[in-house]
Amino acid sequence: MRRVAVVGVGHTKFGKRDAGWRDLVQEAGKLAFDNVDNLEPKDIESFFVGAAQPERFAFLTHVAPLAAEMLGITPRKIIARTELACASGQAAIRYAYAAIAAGLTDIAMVVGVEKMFMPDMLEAQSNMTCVLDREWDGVNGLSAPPFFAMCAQRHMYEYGTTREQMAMVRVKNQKFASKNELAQFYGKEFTVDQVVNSKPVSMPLCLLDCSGITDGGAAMILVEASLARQFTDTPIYILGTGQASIGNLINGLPGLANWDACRIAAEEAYRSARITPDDVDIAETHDCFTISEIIEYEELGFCKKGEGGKFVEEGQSDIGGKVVVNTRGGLLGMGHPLGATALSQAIELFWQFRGEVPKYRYVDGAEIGITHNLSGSASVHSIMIYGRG
Amino acid sequence: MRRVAVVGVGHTKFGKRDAGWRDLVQEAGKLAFDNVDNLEPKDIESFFVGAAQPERFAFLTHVAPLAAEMLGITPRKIIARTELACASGQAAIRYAYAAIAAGLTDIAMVVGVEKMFMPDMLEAQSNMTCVLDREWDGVNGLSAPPFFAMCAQRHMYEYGTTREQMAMVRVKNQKFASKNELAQFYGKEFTVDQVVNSKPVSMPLCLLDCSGITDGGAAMILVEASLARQFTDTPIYILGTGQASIGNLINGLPGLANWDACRIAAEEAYRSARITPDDVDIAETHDCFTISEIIEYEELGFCKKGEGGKFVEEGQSDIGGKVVVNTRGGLLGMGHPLGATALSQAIELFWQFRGEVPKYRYVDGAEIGITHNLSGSASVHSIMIYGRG
Amino acid sequence: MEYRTVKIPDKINLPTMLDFYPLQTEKWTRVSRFFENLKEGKLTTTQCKACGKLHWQPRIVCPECMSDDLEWVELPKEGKLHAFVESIVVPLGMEQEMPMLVGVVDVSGLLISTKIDDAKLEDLEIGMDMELKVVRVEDGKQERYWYRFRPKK
Amino acid sequence: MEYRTVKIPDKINLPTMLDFYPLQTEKWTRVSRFFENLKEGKLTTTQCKACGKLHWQPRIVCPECMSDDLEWVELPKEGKLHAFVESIVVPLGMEQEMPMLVGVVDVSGLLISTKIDDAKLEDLEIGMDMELKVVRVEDGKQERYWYRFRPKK
Ligand SMILES: [Zn+2]
Ligand SMILES: [Zn+2]
Repeated sequence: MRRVAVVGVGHTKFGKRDAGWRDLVQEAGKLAFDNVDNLEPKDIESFFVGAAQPERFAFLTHVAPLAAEMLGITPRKIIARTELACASGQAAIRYAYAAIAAGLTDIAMVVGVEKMFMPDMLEAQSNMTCVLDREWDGVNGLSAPPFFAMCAQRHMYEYGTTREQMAMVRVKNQKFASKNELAQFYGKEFTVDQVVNSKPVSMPLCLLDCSGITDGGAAMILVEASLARQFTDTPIYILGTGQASIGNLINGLPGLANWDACRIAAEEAYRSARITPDDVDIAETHDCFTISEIIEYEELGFCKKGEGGKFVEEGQSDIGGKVVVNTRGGLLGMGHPLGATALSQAIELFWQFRGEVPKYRYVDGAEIGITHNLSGSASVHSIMIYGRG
Repeated sequence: MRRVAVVGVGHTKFGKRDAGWRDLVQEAGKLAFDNVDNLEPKDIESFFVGAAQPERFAFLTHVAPLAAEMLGITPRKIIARTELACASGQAAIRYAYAAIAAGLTDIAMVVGVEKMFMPDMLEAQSNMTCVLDREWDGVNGLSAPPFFAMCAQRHMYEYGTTREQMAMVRVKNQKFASKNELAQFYGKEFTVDQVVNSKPVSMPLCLLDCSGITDGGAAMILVEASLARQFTDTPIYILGTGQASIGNLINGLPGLANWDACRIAAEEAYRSARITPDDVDIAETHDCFTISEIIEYEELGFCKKGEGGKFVEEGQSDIGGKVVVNTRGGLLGMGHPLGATALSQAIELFWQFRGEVPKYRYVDGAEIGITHNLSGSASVHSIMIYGRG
Repeated sequence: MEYRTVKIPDKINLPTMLDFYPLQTEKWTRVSRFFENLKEGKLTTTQCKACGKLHWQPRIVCPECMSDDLEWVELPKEGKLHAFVESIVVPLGMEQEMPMLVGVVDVSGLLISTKIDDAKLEDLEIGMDMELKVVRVEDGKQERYWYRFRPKK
Repeated sequence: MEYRTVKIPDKINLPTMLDFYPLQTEKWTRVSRFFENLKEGKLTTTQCKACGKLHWQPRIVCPECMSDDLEWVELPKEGKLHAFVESIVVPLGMEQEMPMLVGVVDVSGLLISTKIDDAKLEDLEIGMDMELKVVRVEDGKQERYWYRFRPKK
């Protein structure tokens, strides 16, 4: 299996953007080409787009060639778009990784993008309801916030996690986001009290426990490792990957507070990268809601099952802790443009490993990082491991 | 690069089905498991779904885990859905191929499915309009039939192709479909006169020049080649692949009658399989419209540019000709459930190589077959090459 | 400037792509039996005759053993509340139902999601007894049926 | 049986996911200038100041050289018909326009797709002169503008 390197990245401002789907693609793509030496659009052999629902949010489909055209790219090896709801971007990275590792292509671009703001936000909420099984769960009013609220309720019930511990996740991630100009919620810090007293959305989850509706785009250039130095002096590398899926409808899940698929995906990712959870210096996990990050600490092996609340309370996921989690600000602080999120996470690791993040969030000496996405009813967990060397 | 084998397949009846999206998945998946020895759903490590627009046609997304759940599959290596409009299924096969070839997984299932009939068919037509760039081409009333009608007009104008030659494509493919019980248009044969005099849809294309709106599903089981004999005595193999994309909006295309991306994809596919067009015994090409198959003969290298009309007229694409094209009946005769079509094409080759098709369409001694899909404004061409040995 | 005016619709029929309730007739689903039974007040599902697996949602193929020899069985009209939430996140067409109580009810070991009727948030607790309720869904063109649960009286 | 009735909407506003015409204001697109110019009767697009490439559709980044230093230029109001078709395939909201003439017009070497007004199929031939026409699109809530072509008088 050939090694795969990331040699350049581009990341748009996330938020409510006065821009359309194709504007976000152009912005992200240009930034990526500007970020790398000796590479033009015509050199891109393969092109992978991660996008969750352009069909509904933007009334566009066949979006991989649309995005390629916007960037002057004429792929002659592989082109496709991947969808895995909230993990669509990671599915695209994994496709590029597999194709390069196999020897099917040498030079690929991955673009992740989502335009989620619509003139009628009720329409956007309908779209988010079909992220669960629309016919048997969504029909009952279940979209992500009420679903994850029930996960929180069960985690509190089964493990004694507290409301305040959940709020601490937002406080930590917002601290990072507050100084990140690319973040949707740039320039704001929140206290535990502010989170707990924010507008109830799906109790116990309040507005500040939830990631936002967000517009954004991001792009990465991946190459076969031996070519990497042609494009940058400081590539980073994909070390391993894991993914698992159990069920989809609530009845098919292992549990609301036990995300077995996350544990299985993590074990496979660690195995394939030949590391253990203790080797992870920095993690970008899918904090779509505050409770998500707490359960993820547990299933990713950073702490014991049931002790995720204590983990954040003790500062183990903050700078100086056991593993620093979500230094870009997480989905909570950055916003969550579905197709772009996994790329944004990988880009944070790229910048961290290259020392290109501001000091306030720099994890000095970090060698190994993990990115994690869940999707749907937390039925699927997708993990990639990146390394500096 | 590891070799990849196909060891089992399942194919639902195509047509206007009294069944929903998830029914089609269950039917196709069961048939595939029934088709292979020693394999249960729990053995499937990786799961790839090809689906073009479940978001709009069926108000469902995150469909890969939905389909996995329907089939009792709990992937622990890779799961994702791919979209490439009319070529969505081939993108899924290619993802599985890349992942197995790379060594990321050993045993994968690919499911392709589309439910296209809706209570209000105007809604379905709106969906087909965003297969082109909805904001700059679709808005002008351009969906596939008028777009390909203009391709036909230009091909007639530039190369002298005749109306009758186009009709001959349907006559040939319908001859095959008429006896194929899985076909949407089973039990009917058409003459050139009937095609030319059928209802005008987008002149010069009449109703019988167009593939239908179709419901259908198909499934394939792919494994690393050294494992193949555990599951069947007669696996077939993926020999190569090619894909190219040029433009998307009409202004970005090389031409309406010249599909350069098809030629580039074919060259890459032949190169990777170490064959020439002359080695191809049987071809499943994307005859979404009669004109498409004529242009494809040319760009795939079966005849000279501009001589596609003559090629069908001389019987070179029929049994006994230079290369037998679309023995299952093509998209024209089988119908075209977007996500399932590429799998249906591959399944025809699987059955041909194993001698499992009825005599009327059997290509005796065929060793090498090609499947081809176009998508969108014929901007993208996707090709895979399969072999008996 | 003078322009020709092109009119596009301001209102349209609720499109299928924004209609949450499943299509229920034989023409659109192979589990139409579920909806026919629901109309009779019965919550039913499929069970595999080959391996005994009880399914939720109803299937046409058993995900456990790939058999298609399934039978329809009626579920109890009662269950226990497994989780619940009051949600103000409301998609297009459910605006009138705000705030909405949503939960998961354990019926014979199946975890069935549901809207919760005839209750306030403070009435609910994990483990409480719930009972089935069938509602008729009307959109001005067709009648469909769906299930909900409410606290057991 | 008695059922509680749940009403869902029979009619809704035309949703964005079924509205073919682009969102045109600054809030929704970075090429809103195109639509402002169109309202003035001008068909415009972007041209790259770095490499000279003339774009269609208008861009914010040049696909040829990745420069974002672009300028707006007006295209001629005339072009030559490159291809055309009469179509009866009509998506939701275009029913009144059946049968519809659609074509591609070569304007300064750009191949621009368009509906064709003020003509019958038999009036059209490849290579004929066409001229720009601007239409106002009304949906009862907002006014938008779009272009069409017609045979040159
Ligand atoms: Zn069974
Ligand atoms: Zn330029």
